[in-house]
Amino acid sequence: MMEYTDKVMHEFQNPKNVGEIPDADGIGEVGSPACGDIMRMYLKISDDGIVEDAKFKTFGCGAAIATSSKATEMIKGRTVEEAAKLTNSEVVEELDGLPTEKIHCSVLAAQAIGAAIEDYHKRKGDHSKQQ
Amino acid sequence: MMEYTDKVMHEFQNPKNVGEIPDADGIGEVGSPACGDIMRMYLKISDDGIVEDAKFKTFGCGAAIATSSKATEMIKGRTVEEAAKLTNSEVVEELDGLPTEKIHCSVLAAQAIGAAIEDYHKRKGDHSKQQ
Amino acid sequence: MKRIYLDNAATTPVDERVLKEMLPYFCEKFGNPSAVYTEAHEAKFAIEAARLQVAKAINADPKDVYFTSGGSESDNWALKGVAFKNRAKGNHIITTAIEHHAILHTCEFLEKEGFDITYLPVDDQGLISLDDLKAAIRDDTILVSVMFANNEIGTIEPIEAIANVVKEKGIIFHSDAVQALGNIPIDVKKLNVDMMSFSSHKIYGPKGVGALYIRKGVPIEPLIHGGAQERRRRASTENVAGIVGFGKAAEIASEELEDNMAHLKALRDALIKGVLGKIPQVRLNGHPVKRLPGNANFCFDYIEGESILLSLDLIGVAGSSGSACTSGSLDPSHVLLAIGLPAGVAHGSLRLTIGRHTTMDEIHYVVDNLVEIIERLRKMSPIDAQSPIDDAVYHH
Amino acid sequence: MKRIYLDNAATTPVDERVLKEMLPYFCEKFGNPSAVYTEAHEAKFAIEAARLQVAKAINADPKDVYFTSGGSESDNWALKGVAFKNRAKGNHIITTAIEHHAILHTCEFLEKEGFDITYLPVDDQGLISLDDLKAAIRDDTILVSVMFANNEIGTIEPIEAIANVVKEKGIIFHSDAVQALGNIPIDVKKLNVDMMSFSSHKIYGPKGVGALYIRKGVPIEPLIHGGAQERRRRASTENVAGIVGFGKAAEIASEELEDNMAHLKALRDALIKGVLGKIPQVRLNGHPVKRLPGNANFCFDYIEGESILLSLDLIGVAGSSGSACTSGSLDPSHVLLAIGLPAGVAHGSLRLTIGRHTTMDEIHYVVDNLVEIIERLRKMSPIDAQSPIDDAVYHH
Ligand SMILES: Cc1ncc(COP(=O)(O)O)c(C=O)c1O
Ligand SMILES: Cc1ncc(COP(=O)(O)O)c(C=O)c1O
Repeated sequence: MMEYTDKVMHEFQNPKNVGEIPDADGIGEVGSPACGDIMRMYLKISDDGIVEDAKFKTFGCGAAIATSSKATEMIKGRTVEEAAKLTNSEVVEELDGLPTEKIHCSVLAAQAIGAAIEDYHKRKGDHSKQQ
Repeated sequence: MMEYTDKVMHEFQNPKNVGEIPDADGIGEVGSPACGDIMRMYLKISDDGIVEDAKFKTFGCGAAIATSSKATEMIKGRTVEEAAKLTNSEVVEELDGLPTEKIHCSVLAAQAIGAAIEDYHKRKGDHSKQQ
Repeated sequence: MKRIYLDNAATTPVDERVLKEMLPYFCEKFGNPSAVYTEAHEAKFAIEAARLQVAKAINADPKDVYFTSGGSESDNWALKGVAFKNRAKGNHIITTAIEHHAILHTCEFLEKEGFDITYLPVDDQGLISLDDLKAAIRDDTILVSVMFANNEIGTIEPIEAIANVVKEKGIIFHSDAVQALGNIPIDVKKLNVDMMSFSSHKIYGPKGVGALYIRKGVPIEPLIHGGAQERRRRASTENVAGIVGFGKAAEIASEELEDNMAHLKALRDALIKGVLGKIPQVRLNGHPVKRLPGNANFCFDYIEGESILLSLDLIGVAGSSGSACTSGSLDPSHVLLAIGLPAGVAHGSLRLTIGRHTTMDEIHYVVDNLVEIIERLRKMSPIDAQSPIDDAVYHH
Repeated sequence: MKRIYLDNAATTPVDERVLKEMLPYFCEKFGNPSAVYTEAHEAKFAIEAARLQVAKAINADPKDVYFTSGGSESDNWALKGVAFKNRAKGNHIITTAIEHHAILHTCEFLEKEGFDITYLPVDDQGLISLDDLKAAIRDDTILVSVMFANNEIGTIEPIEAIANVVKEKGIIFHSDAVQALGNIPIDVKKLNVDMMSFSSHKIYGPKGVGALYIRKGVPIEPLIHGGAQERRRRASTENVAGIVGFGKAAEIASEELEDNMAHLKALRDALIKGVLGKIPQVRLNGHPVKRLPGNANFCFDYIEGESILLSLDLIGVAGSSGSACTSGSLDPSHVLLAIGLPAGVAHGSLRLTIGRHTTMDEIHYVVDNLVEIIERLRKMSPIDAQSPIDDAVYHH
């Protein structure tokens, strides 16, 4: 089943941005251990709304870890608005694809980023951006 | 299915007593083409009741032909009474056995001899011996 | 004594090219295709490559090819799978009187389970009639199964025409193509079938592997429930080496199909001409033209089939017969009875099926020797043209 | 990198001695075992010799051994065959919550067909209770099926005691012994079972072949209807090479059973000791003593199984997991849930199964590397002893 691409395996073996950001501006968490996947996403966002840093912690399969890593890479330097638009298919594409059964694991990364951004808006009191 | 013994194959290849006896003292026939086996048995019986000659014609499988041949060999020189007692298991034994599915073919030889002896008694008017 | 093998409809030797492909999958590339690790991938890729090979040979979408343990399993699966899954829609199934036992005995089982089966008759050459089929179709008919080519008499049914009749009524159509694969062209899309059964060992592949083509969307219950293999439709750790062998065999069969057909036909026609020309009181069973290129099936009056086979075996020739004595049952071939032969005649049948390796010299040898064998056995027989015996049952 | 294969419960490589026996049956001795001619006899003899080898390995009468296409088919056949044949007597079947999917999904199918199934629970070590069994038996119970040894956690059920309870009530008893064969002694007579399933590829034989032991007199319907093979109980041209391979594998397995068990146990115990001793927050699943000699199954808290497997694969080690992500389903192993593990923990399971070819060096290599892998993955995990997360479902 696990016919991962070389890029997925590389990302799994060398994940970027693992860890926590102690003074994060937004933290998002999705999934549950019962489902076999949890992702916690930490974002550091500059005053002008740029994602300066992103870190993750993931409990999950190879696809979950690889997409967490890749997604954090992809949003760094983006504006919050652009980061919020990241879709799982963009992440999957960057990884040269995922086995069909694994697509559902890849949606978590984008969801976790969305949740972290939501948290960021909430903290800022920016209610208009809350979903 | 046809794991015949060497003796059966030898008998099938070199059947003894094939043919007819034009002035036979008794003729017996059993089986039917629908069942895949017919045996016709001809007996020549001396005045003192000894089987002097036996010949057969058989429509049937290897086991039918081999048992016809062997059975005619076995009764030659026997008294009619002894010949009538020939059982199919004796014939099968002489052939070193038959596959289980083929045992039913071997009963025909003894039956055909029985029918020929019955015919002999009938012709002699010896009704006490009729079955 | 070099043996002459003329029972290619029963089974064929594995082609050396096929065995070569299989060998690495026993001791080295033995991984479980469903697993995560490296060993698993090579096994999985090998299976998918084989699926593609089989799919190409029958012009199917590879996703519609499911591997099984052989033709019998494919037949059982097609019938029981559709029957159990579609019971709510109806319980009537139509098939023919000349199907392989894998179909007929499955139907008998389904009868016990409450299904109603119609067995279409065939004419004296083994063909079903489209009118009979149309007349048999009912509102509660859920499945029609008609074989592509008959294994005994070689008759080829008009599958495309049959499929069109069946599909027009929205009924699922299955065809047992075990004898057709590798011997006549197969295009599942053109033929318009929903399901088709295949077996590897009939086309110089290994025994114990086969396939069922299931067109996407056909509602079917698994026959072997369990693990998630074969897209969750056929459980069990895949027979990787066997599947690889079947794939290669299918590839060769379709690449060499035309040459093979020409070769088989030339030899078959020589065999039929020789036997009909040199031996009296013999008939050819099956259709004269619409027949498998490698199939010849004769009835020799007044003698029994097994004794012909044994005599042939003694001179190095392997053939088969519809005689009861070779079928493990007391009745002669249901196919020969279905084309109207009396039981007594059916017992005297001989099937010789030509294969890729058969030569014209072998055919000549067989014809010449058959003349003597038939003569010798007829001399032993109590029946002949002068004193025929009808089908009455005598003392036993 | 030399690979280290620790998934022997999933499948095993074919033993070289086994392949050697099989080879002549592909291209040369390819005859159809049911035919009349010489080629057929060698095939038939080979099958009967293999039947004897399998029978000897389990102390059965050879006539009671029926060859199938694998463990799944054997399981399907045992359950459906008895269910359909004995419906008039009753429609209740008892099995356990930890059976292989070949049993459980067959039961689900039978439920749709109107049968009533009781799934016995197991304790936290995977054992069923005889009292539960006794309480579950009803007047309309026609079949009980309890596996001999579990494929995931390795727990060995008390089959003889179970059989005695079941047989006393005159009920048919089946046991899936796919994992037991070659790993623990099997004596079908002493165990008093009516039916038992086996699979060749678990004992260094080829894939795609197995057997069902059916004690004489057990009323059972075929699963694959058709030709007269296997004493009319399992149709299809026999997989001769596969059967020959299975026979040889069974012979070797029973001849080398004691040595093999000692070897497996020594390595397994070293593995378990190493893992439990060097890695914190880990548990051993299954029974500490009543377990297969080659089976080790762990749960590592806070991490997921597939990521462990991938990490192991990258250092050359093949293992398996009950994680949903490796099972093709969304739920983690039903066996781990049945022994009471929360789903979150069950996702973090790792099964390492030792085989004939495993060495102590390999075990040490695995233990040492596993320490690092687990540490690394835990560092990535959002959960730990300080901030555990319970099984609530979050945003998705
Ligand atoms: C306990 C058990 N039963 C049945 C099976 C199915 O065997 P197979 O894959 O040969 O069909 C397996 C292995 O997959 C098993 O471990
Ligand atoms: C027409 C037909 N269907 C089904 C089968 C069964 O195939 P297998 O022996 O592979 O199960 C055969 C051959 O035996 C056949 O000729």
